[in-house]
Amino acid sequence: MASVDPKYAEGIDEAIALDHVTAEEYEVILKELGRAPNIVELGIFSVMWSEHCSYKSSRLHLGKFPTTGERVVYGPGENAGVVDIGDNQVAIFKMESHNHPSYIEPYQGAATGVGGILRDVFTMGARPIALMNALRFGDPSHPKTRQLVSGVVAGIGGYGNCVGVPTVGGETNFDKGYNGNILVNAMAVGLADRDKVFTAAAREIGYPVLYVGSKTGRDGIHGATMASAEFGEGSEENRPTVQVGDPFTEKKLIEACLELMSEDAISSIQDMGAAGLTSSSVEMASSGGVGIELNLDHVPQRETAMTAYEMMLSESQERMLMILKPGSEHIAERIFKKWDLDVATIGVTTDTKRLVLKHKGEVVCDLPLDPIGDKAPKYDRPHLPSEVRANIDPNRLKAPAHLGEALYTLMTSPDMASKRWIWEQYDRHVMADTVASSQNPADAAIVRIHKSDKALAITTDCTPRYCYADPYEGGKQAVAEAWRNLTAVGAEPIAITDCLNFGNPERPEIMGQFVGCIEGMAEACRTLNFPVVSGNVSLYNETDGQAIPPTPAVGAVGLIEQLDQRATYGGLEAGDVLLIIGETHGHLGASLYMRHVEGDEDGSAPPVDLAVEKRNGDFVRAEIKAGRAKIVHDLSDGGLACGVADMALANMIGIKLAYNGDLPVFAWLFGEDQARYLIAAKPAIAEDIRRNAKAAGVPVDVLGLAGGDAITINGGHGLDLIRLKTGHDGWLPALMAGEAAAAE
Amino acid sequence: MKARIHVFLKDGVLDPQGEAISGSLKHLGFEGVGSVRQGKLIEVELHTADAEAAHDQVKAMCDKLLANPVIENYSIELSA
Amino acid sequence: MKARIHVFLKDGVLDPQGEAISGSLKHLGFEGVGSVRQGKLIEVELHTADAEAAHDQVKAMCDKLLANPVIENYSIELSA
Amino acid sequence: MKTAVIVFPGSNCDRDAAMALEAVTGKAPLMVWHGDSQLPDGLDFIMVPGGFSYGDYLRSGAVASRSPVMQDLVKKAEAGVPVLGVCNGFQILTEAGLLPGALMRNAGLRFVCEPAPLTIENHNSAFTHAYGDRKDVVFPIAHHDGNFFADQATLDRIEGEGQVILRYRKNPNGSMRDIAGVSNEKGNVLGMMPHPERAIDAHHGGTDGLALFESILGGLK
Ligand SMILES: Nc1ncnc2c1ncn2[C@@H]1O[C@H](COP(=O)(O)OP(=O)(O)O)[C@@H](O)[C@H]1O
Ligand SMILES: [Mg+2]
Repeated sequence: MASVDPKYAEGIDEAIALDHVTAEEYEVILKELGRAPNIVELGIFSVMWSEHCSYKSSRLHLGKFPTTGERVVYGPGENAGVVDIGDNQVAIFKMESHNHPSYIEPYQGAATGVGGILRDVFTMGARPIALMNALRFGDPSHPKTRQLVSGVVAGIGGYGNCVGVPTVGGETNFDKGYNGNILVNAMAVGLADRDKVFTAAAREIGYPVLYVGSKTGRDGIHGATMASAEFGEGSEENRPTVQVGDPFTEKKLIEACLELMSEDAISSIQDMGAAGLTSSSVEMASSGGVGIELNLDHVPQRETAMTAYEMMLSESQERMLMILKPGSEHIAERIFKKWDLDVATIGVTTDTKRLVLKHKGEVVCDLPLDPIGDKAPKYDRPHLPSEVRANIDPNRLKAPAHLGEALYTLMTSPDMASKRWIWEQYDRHVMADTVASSQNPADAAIVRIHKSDKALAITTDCTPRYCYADPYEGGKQAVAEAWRNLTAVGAEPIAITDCLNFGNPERPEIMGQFVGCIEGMAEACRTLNFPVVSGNVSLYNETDGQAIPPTPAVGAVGLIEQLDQRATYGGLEAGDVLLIIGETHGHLGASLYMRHVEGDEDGSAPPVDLAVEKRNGDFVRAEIKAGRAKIVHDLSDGGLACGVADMALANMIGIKLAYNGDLPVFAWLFGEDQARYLIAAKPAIAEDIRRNAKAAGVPVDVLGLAGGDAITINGGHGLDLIRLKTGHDGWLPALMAGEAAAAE
Repeated sequence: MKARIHVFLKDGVLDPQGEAISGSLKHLGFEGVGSVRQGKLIEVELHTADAEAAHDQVKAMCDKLLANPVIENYSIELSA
Repeated sequence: MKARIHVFLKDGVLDPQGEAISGSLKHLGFEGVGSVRQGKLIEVELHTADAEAAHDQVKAMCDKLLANPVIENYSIELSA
Repeated sequence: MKTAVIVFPGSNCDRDAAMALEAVTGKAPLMVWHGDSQLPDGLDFIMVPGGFSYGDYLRSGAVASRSPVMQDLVKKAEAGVPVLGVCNGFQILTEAGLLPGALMRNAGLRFVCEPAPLTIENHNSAFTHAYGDRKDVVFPIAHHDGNFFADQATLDRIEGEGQVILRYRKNPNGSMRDIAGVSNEKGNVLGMMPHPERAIDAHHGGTDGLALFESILGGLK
């Protein structure tokens, strides 16, 4: 064992407290090392064993996801998931949370979240082509909500717009359950040639280790452990240094890395994300089974007198670590100098399987790498299944006096109202390949694959109401809705990424939500042949004992082989016939109708029959591919009535609905039964589709006709479209109107 | 009275603007330029003549709106 | 030496940022607030001790880069 | 025909610009790096693309306008080579003094991305003659600093000289007199906030941008 100067062993007790290593974990470290760690070493263990890096509470359950499939090239374990899309190309994507930092400093927290997820994608050799964002805020009337919305949205736009990657879609919910913990989940999608994908594992010995990008400062030290802690009274005052993002440097980093990747110079590469230099060097060496030695004197530094501890734990943004093929240093230097970025050889790979750090002529860390990974804590935390809620019997509810007014209430509610105020701040068109984004009436964003006739369809989905009512069904539903949204534009669903946002896993009921959601998601992924290829877990989203609703956000990617074989829900004309695919049972439990009209969040989540989901979706996709179904919309929040209203608003054409079945009309209108789609077509084509559905054993009904300037139900209950549009478009701008421009 | 408020990034917080300006000054041939930091300057007109009250009021404005305490510091100058 | 440069929008150039700040100060309940103008504050470290030379150099920096004469005025303060 | 697109660190519409030029001329433009002190000889057209050169730090376009290649670009523009600046390119050209006015923070203080309905104000310009007598077009906009400012005398002068080429039909950013695009006195340099290169292909949702490129490039053939 190399000698470690005893002076680094001072103050260990404080360090334990500071570093969030438990007493038991400290015992394991002592046993593995056969000595006390010094403070640098302890800092490394503490971040590597934090929830954020080690997934100690979640690992056991993440194994339940199916992660392989015909198109999967790399699943979880790499920086991002990689799927084959034909023609020697791959799509590379991942979603990540930046919840805690965004609550503390909304602009920079959200901005650096976008920066981080972009690096995960271009690290693997992909040019990023699209960004998505899934946002959850607290009650609209909560005093902090407006400022958080405006800061987060400006931060996402500020970063994504500047790096020049279009932000093409997302979702936004408001719920008092997020008052103390907002969720900011960002997803990036990139494109690479299949034979030019880069991975992180360092397998060769004696290769130079290169640091590129921004200089290291004292930013966000211990961000990874912060992301693994609950907020409490006073944490707003006790603010850690936050990281500031620099999208301009990121843009240069993307171009420089892609330029270097086109040369035969890089052996492996990894971005410096949470726990910066520590996690990148440890992960590169351990996954390739080699050792690594770094000389911290060579690390480009922004501040003076930085200690080894600070350098290893800094979370300065826009930095990458790469292992070069020997002799290619000059190529890297030329390219990074051209882009005016720092570049330095800071170490070498070794055959010791140890992490050795030198600083000012001394060895400040000498750790065996295996125990950092192998001995990382892995907990089987106790979990309590959530209580099953009873279903809601619509016959026991009072029908609303005016169905059109009830529809107006839902369409102008926080979750359903237009999010234009948000997405208008995102550049959706840069790169000139956006075919459908938030501004278009489409269930998924569509981004053309450059210089081709193919496209990727992208969506993010999760309905936290359902996950709270029933984690298992809610988990299934999140995956099924993503699959349905891809299907509704005509795409073949390929795979998903996820962001599992939950409360404190040390509480059995929270752990129960976590396990329930994962098992539901896994079941849906299996049945729908929709593997999980990357993802992220964010726990401890809890303030003063109040946990967020379980929110397993799903980001999904599908392939459109021929751009002219796609559907949107624009292009509706008077006289078109509306069909509904799938069965309507009037399921009102956990629905938006219950929340906004009955003022009651009760009832069971709508069950998802995955076999039916698959059958109905496969049918709809085939009709789109055959060119018959061109106007398609999936049904989700707010049920059939809200889906119809979306379509009417997108085209500013009224729709006349007719129903004479057995359900109370309001249950028929607002029930949130799953596996359903709306299709509109000219009468003759609608008739063909109806016949095909019947023949395929797929439930189908005629809902009504397009025409007029209102939505009507059985000839009455009219809801004027202009009024609906004013209310639907106006809700968010009215909320934000009082918000001043102090965000910048 | 008039209040002049200087808002600066705290030491240690990355200032990419300052860095870009310093780079450009060097490119333009200015020599002997060290670090550059960019901040905000806000001038507020106040309808009061009481300096002490004005100072308290402006301080409250900074804490509530004008500066972001997570990353910024500020200083206040008053003039008649 | 250190140069402190204040860059302000010229009179007559609309300052939407200043107006927004003034609006939200009022919204936050601050009373007696008149007009608000927002400008930039740029601090440049200079490796020279000669105040006159420094002033000339900084003036050149402002004319060449730091201020846009179509819309902005500037003032310079030097300190040791 | 020889065309060029200037690339600054932080440009992000350079590829879009190149695609548009190639679509219209059949030939890929030269991509010229900002650090080059000279532009290639014999250029028929130069495009300064959109993006966030130098992160928009200090003022949008300010730092880029002082880069080596711009000195040469100014010379070429003065010698009559047609130059188009879009979005950040417009900001760079005003900062370089090739075009009147300045582009300030949007009056709403937020970034705004939307399809913008525009009116072509001058049908005789080198950049618009191919529109015939068509007045109304829609190009996407996507910017934070597109609020065009000039003093009243300048505004009156450029209006009088026919230098106002494009106007917003619904002002998105507070621009004076709804100005969306202006040319220099000679008419060979055009700056505009809207993105014609994002409206050249049916998948963009419209092809109104094509005629702008055809005007300037067709005239050169
Ligand atoms: N945060 C956001 N960023 C970008 N687009 C958003 C965001 N929130 C909502 N949108 C857009 O608003 C539209 C409606 O969203 P949503 O109701 O969640 O769609 P769906 O129910 O079809 O999944 C979509 O086009 C979506 O992309
Ligand atoms: Mg949908």
